[in-house]
Amino acid sequence: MSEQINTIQALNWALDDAMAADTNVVLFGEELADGEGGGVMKVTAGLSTKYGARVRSTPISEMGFTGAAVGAAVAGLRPVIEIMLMNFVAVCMDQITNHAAKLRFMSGGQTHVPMVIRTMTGSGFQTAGQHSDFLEAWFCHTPGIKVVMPSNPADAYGLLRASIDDEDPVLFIEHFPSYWNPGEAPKRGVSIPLGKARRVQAGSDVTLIGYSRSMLDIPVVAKKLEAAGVSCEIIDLRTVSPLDMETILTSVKKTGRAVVVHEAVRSFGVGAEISARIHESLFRELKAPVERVASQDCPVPFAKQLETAFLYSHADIEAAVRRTLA
Amino acid sequence: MSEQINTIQALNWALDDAMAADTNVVLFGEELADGEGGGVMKVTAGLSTKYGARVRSTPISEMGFTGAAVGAAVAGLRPVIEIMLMNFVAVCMDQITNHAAKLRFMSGGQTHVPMVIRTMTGSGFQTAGQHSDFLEAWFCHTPGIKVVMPSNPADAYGLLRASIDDEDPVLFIEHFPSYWNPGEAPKRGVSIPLGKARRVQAGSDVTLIGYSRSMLDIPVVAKKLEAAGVSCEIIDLRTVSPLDMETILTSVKKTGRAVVVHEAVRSFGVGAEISARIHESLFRELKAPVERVASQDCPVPFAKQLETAFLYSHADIEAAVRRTLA
Amino acid sequence: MYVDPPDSATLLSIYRKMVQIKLNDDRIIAMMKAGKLQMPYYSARGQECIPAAISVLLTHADYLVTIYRGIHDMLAKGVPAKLIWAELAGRSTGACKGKGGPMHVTHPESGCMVTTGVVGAGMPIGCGLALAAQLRGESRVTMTNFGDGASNIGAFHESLNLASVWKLPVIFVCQNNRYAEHTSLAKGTSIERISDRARSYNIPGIHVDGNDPVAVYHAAKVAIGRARSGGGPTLIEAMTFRFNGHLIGDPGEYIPKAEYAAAVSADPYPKYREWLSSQGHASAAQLDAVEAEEAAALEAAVKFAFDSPLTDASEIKRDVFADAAA
Amino acid sequence: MYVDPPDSATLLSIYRKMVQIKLNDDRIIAMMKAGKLQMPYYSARGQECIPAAISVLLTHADYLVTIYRGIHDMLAKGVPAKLIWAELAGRSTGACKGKGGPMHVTHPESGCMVTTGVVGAGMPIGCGLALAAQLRGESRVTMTNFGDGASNIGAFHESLNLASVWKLPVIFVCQNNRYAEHTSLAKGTSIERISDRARSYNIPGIHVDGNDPVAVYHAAKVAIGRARSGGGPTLIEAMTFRFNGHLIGDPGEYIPKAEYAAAVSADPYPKYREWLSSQGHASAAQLDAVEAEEAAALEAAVKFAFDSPLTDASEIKRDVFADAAA
Ligand SMILES: Cc1ncc(C[n+]2csc(CCOP(=O)(O)OP(=O)(O)O)c2C)c(N)n1
Ligand SMILES: Cc1ncc(C[n+]2csc(CCOP(=O)(O)OP(=O)(O)O)c2C)c(N)n1
Ligand SMILES: [Mg+2]
Ligand SMILES: [Mg+2]
Repeated sequence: MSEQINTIQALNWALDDAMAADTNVVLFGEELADGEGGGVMKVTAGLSTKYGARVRSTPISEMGFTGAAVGAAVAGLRPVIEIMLMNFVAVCMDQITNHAAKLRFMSGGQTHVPMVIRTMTGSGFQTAGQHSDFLEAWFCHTPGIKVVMPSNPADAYGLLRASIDDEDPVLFIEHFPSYWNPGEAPKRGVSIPLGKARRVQAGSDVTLIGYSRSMLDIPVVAKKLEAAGVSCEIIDLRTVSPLDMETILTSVKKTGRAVVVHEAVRSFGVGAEISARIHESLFRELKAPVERVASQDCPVPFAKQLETAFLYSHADIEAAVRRTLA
Repeated sequence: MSEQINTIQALNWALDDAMAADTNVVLFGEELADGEGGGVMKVTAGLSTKYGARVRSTPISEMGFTGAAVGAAVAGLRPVIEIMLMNFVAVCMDQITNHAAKLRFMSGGQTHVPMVIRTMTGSGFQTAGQHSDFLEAWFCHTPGIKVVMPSNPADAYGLLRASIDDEDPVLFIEHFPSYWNPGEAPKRGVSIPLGKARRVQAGSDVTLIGYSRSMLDIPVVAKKLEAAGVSCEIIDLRTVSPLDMETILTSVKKTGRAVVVHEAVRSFGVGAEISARIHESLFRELKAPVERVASQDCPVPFAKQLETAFLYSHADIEAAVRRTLA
Repeated sequence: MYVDPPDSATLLSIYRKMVQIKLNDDRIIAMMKAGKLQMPYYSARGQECIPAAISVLLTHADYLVTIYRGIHDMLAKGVPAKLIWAELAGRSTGACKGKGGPMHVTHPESGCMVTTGVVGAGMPIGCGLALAAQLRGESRVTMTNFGDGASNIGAFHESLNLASVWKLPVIFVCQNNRYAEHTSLAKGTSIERISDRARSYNIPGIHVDGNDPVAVYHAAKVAIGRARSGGGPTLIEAMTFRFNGHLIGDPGEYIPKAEYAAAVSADPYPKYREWLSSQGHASAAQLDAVEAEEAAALEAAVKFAFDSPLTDASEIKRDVFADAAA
Repeated sequence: MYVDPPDSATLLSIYRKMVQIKLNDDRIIAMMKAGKLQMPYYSARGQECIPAAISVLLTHADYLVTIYRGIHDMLAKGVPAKLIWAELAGRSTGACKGKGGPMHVTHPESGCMVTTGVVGAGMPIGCGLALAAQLRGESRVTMTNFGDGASNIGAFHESLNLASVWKLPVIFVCQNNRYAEHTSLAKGTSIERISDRARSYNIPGIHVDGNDPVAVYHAAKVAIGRARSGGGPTLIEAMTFRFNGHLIGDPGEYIPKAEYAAAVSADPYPKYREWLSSQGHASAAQLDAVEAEEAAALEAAVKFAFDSPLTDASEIKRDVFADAAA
């Protein structure tokens, strides 16, 4: 078995390598510097000691420091900022959606905003309604910003490197409940291109499409289904916006069936766009309607048993696959 | 012809009648009081003179006054606030999505937030990238808040009355470029129930689904198609979330074809959810994939010719219908 | 310290609240360590006397808005401990039926209206509760609590300005424990005394030793009196310390050892007990009795919680909207 | 007034900028009335001397962030008038190819980095531009302009705090024209002098007569000198008035007649001309020449714009991302 590391380590490597490679890369966010512990999850541990003033802890001012990242990016730096948890993007949406995402277009291409917004989220730790949401759909619906969502340590490394190198703003969404899961170590220095999905596993009966947390669940269910004679093709989107429709459609054209799985609530989520596009492109080829598996349409509840009921289950994925085969 | 009024008048009546009917109704927002002109578009003209301190102009503090509305609603008032233009919701998302939408659930039903957020938007006046966006999809993807989008003066009246009477937060999105268009006057005192779409016209070949601005365009195209022998059924959603799937599915079951039209950008928009749901429910009955007609995936440009190119055209709607018939 | 104390009965009421808060906190941490409770828990050990001293001046009719670090505030205000315990344990008898958890405990009967996990977000909401009281001519006041770090976020600014312009009966209580997560006051906050920021809004700012319940009592009395009599808002900054880090599990490496030791030696809890008895406000026997009573009450609360049934998973379908299906 | 003036050449440079701004403003309004330009236009007539006096202290290397009411700031900073005119006219030769419009004019060559239509949003961005300069050891400063109303929004607070904590080389210039849309200073702002808010951030605040170019010049000189030498940020409040309402079409009913008359009689434009000649800083002939030159330059700019081709509709596909298809 190859070297195993976790996502925290992978992200730390990516930031470290990016800062070493390009002095324009700067980091800021709450608690990021070593004096403040190197990040609440230690993702940035050691970096301020190594890179000095290029790594800064900020006041609790998401609007202020997100806007500062926009300005710094316009001036040619490559800021990588951290919004501690995804729900807090709600206090600084304006800088992200009205500014970062639009300045290239509104300036007619004279300026651009090569910044990365790292943020974390996910249910499972009973952090309840204001600390668990997946809100990627908001940003996918915002032209001018890319949305990247890795599902394992190696992808976290390669996608973060590519995001930092990208000439446009990237929202980089990490699933923190799996931060400590070990996975294959990345090859340092190698980026994974944005906008390209990864076919994780080939199969012939149905295409399972996921990203971030759902890539922890899909392979488990696929294995079970495999044993029952159902051959699953698995696609990890990696970049959620813009969508890699070529990879998706090539697969679904072959299997004739698709199930999309995400942790975000179902209604008006990313699954809807993927479903709509597949139907639009492969209406005649589909053997069954595209299925969506997602969380319940409610805020994330606190109590463990409720939190579990909120999130889709493996049984939900399996049932969806079976519906496509019926 | 019955009495004709415009949407500004209709909204003013709705607010006036609601305030007269229930002393808990209070209004605040920038420039709403008569000393400040009764609203930038005069929607609230005369109301502060009539109702005194229940109508207040605020500082430019959307986070502050939206949060104040949340608190006032928790205390039992029924605040109706105005966010001057929809893009500015980005500075106060947290109060809307993390608080207004969630407090009922997070408190286990002990409190609730009967507030209405009125806001305006729409391209056509060359207000460019930060003053024209339709962002309803963000809120549709947020459990706990309803999204209401009237398309004519009478609906504006009846839906606003119902929104104010609703026990939960409602985002009420007005299309200001058509504020001055005359339409049939509402019957004062009569609400239009939330969550129910309106079948505007019966037809047999295809179902055209729209809301807000697209209801200005759909009937024009339908008339043209009618002349060419295509019978269109038209549905005005009125409430965009929660969706009235019963009305939509009943219609599409009959016609076997559907086209959704909205001004918001196409990708990850409301049209995706409607398309996904129709396919999920009526996969075998559909004669063609559901079509989506929407704006281009870019920020709203300034120059007239670009703004026109950004928005869908009547020809786009017609072409989509013809594709479903092909 | 302890200058111009109120009557002994009041002093003893304050002590009783401090005892209750401390015992509950100790017990929650013990239960977490024993694996009986799982959650992110932000202990307020060290900050007890602030809400204890303020709350003896309030009734259940007065409103409270607090934060994730708020169980001390809730208990002081009168939220029954058993409802909090059942909430933490995810029981159907919990204040919020287990849907909110520690960061969102709500109990309108005792005036605990909103608890938020978003830094700063409670302040605008507090303005709204105060606005409701003002418009209805009620004499109740609203206390809205937050930390030192929260004084750097936009919502603080907008709220204090709005409260001043509208002369709202709200008291902003900054419990300055010198750290915001791992960030020291000096690193995130550009001014030495947060109470001095009141000047920017033309309202009174009071700086008080939060380890001195008598001083806090007097500061609160002035502010509450002003609010009740229509004099508008006040900002109170109470200097304090939190002994158990940001949340349970935080080793507190970022706190200089000497600073921590000095804070512990200034622990207001044992100091106040000693003073009460040395000054003859209460006999040792009386104080022992208070402690025994509160310990017994705590046991009853814990027993109530763990004897209650877990909230049923179907609850996730309820309380999203008023009319949600059961 | 006019105390301790700089040399005549500088005084004349300021005058030239004032002339240019005024002529451009007059002409834009005339073209709108003639139906040759269509847009929301926020005239800065009355505020000319603020950016005129500041800009003579800056070079193109210094950064500017301004707002929708910002064409005076841009011209003073050196954005070529012809690029602005072509932008307003939606031409391919416009500064932003017609994609931004008046609210988003950008021209990095002259240091005009970002123009925003969202109140307050420019301030955090200004911090970021200043941060880039600081990290790179450059001596350039960032001017970030906004209005009196903007001092009540959260972004103001977060920016000033962040700039102070990080000692950023940024100057916050509040052009206090006494109104925010239709809301008077007293109605929305809880403090008399916005410059006094600087104390909350432990930075200098300067209150200056914005009708006195010499006073503005001196205030800016101090602030710019401080920023360039690593002394950190300054807040400047320059008192002024806007004669043409909030935007063209605003009848200004909310402005007391006496206040308006007093402001017009204090119009800095004719006053400054008179003073220049009466004090012998320039002869009437010299001033006439400046006016004639600027009038001719304006004609050339207008001609350039209207002789240029309209931006092609295909431009909406470009500049969304770096790699957008042409
Ligand atoms: C808008 C927002 N940003 C960041 C956080 C993460 N966070 C939770 S508590 C906290 C520190 C708050 O410090 P302070 O206001 O001093 O309160 P204390 O925790 O010390 O009581 C932070 C940054 C949050 N909850 N909300
Ligand atoms: C966040 C936000 N809220 C509201 C508006 C609408 N709006 C545009 S200009 C303006 C008034 C701003 O006043 P001030 O800051 O004094 O600047 P001035 O226009 O007087 O130059 C308002 C409320 C906006 N653009 N952004
Ligand atoms: Mg603190
Ligand atoms: Mg102004």
